[in-house]
Amino acid sequence: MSDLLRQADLPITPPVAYIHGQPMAEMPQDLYIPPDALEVALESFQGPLDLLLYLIRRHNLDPLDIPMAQLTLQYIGYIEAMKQHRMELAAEYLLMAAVLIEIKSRMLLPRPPKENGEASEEDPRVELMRRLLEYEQMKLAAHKLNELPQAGRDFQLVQVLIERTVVERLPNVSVEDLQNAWLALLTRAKVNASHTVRREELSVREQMSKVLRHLRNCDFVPFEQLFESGAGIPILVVTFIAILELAKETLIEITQTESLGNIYVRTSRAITAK
Amino acid sequence: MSEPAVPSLPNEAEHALAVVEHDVDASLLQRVIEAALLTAEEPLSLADLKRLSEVSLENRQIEKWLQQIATRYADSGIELTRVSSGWRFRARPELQEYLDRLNPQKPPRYSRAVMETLAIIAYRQPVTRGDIEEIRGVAVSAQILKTLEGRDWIEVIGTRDTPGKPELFATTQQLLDDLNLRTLNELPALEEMGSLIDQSGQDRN
Amino acid sequence: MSEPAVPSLPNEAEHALAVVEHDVDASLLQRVIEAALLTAEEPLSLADLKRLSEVSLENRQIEKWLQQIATRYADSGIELTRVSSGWRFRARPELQEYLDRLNPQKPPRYSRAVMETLAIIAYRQPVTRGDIEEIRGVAVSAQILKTLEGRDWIEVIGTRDTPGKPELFATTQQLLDDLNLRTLNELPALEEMGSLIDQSGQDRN
Repeated sequence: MSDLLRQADLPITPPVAYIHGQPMAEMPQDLYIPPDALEVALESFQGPLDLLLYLIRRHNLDPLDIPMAQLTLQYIGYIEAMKQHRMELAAEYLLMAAVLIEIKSRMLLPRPPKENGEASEEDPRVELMRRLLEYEQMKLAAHKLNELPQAGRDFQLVQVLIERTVVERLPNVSVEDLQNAWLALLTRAKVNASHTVRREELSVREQMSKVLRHLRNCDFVPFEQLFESGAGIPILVVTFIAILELAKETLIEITQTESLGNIYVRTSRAITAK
Repeated sequence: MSEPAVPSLPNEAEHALAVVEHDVDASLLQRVIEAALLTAEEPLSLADLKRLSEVSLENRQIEKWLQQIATRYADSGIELTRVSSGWRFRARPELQEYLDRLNPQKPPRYSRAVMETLAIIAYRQPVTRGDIEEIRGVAVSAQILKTLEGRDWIEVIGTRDTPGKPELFATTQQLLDDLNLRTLNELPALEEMGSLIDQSGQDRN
Repeated sequence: MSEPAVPSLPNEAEHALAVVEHDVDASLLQRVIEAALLTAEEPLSLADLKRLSEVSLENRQIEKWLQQIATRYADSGIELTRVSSGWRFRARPELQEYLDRLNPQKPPRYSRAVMETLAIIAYRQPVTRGDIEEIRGVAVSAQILKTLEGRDWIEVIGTRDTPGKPELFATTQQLLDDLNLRTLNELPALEEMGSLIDQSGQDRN
């Protein structure tokens, strides 16, 4: 990370080096580079394009009309000096030297005459110039981008707390949930084939629970009290079936002390409790 | 924000100037304090707030500003509150339900075991834990039954007269209310449900 | 905040009541929107804001409220701004020097290598690592790309259909949000390099 952050805030034309802590804005004219400056020099350039741009700008050269000889000499002077100080030269710097020499040599050679008489061979500097200008454009853009106010660095974001009151949220259950749960049971029952889901009137089951609730905490309850008066015949029938079912499941005890006498109902627990 | 009238002093002009300058600073500092409170992750103490200003401020001055800020937010969606470690803004608690719509927490769900147990009790009541275990094919933990009793959805309505006197569970009126049903009969009929999964041919009703 | 005069309607009393009720809701919703914007971690889009209300709202209505909220904060230490992914409050940048006194730690400024890489991705997207290296004339370290990806400023949006299927990088909404911009168009314009060259003799050394 420190590597990435080190060169923060460099101006567009960075100091090329720091000698004894003092920024050195320009490379010395005579190409003599103090050894301790050179180490930083390479690092303060972003690469050969950056170095070439620096040389061009420093000598007020027009990139559209680069005097190749001068530029190439300077550039090679730099990397020679770097080599003398046994610096690891990045491949890009060496490659660029080759490119420069190639361009220079092509410019020195006489141009072969074109067949139709038009001397239209592209200037070998064009591609280099294009790259230099494109790089410089991005270099400037990067600088401006870095100057834009950044959240957290140049302005703070508002974030007010939401103090969530801790309300325990209880799950909601829908009829569909219940249905799905039962479907899951059915599916499993198929696999197990051990449980029979038989058709049954749910109202009977409901009524069975009601009767048991009624009997809870009571001893004997008169049979007729288990029927809700005025509830309608269907309910009465269901209640009756429920009582029979409860008796069948030995959940209740039905007693009649004499024939045609009162019928009493109690939970079987009451019996065993005695 | 109107200041109380300034008592007249010997050099009125000079004094007026001082007041103006002071007001400019005060309004700036008040805005700085406001921004700090709105951007801080933690409550800000008076000591924190003092660090915002180059000139040293008195507690009373800062507290007065805090009062003014609080007043300005009286009609807004947030409020300035004082907590043990200092001052901070918070969303008004009564707006929480609306704000929760932005970040809906996933509604909690009951486990399959809980739902199946509830379904068995609903459809087969009254049933004992043993009955439930027989149908589900696995043990039913006490926790499951406690969960359902805690919701007041099931209750013990008696015991079965068999060894161990197992408790009989049934569903409650509360469950019907919560499911928006009048009677258990309004639950989907079992045979209808069977048809939903009967693709295997091995059907059972 | 004054409403336009209400055209008279047959049943004036009933209508007046409806307006009052509507206003109450509107004022509540406006406070909810304000609170949501002040508490949100991320900018809120119109779609987000709509989720705050049970009744469906029109964009124009919400935008009107946003304007009113923005106006109310005109004299405060914070401001409502519109960025790429929506609306959000920020402390006024001119107060930053004061707020820095509370929080001396700031996010890093990035090196030229990182910023040049970011610029190339921003202005030339979508680009591969090879494209970036071609423009910069040097290798782009994986660390640089990781740094930018870690900031959520760039992302891989696909691969180019050439040998090796190099990944294509583009900038994210997060970058625009962090720079308080709405669109890439609001990035600083690229220098016209032709004109730059004309002056280069004078103002560079």
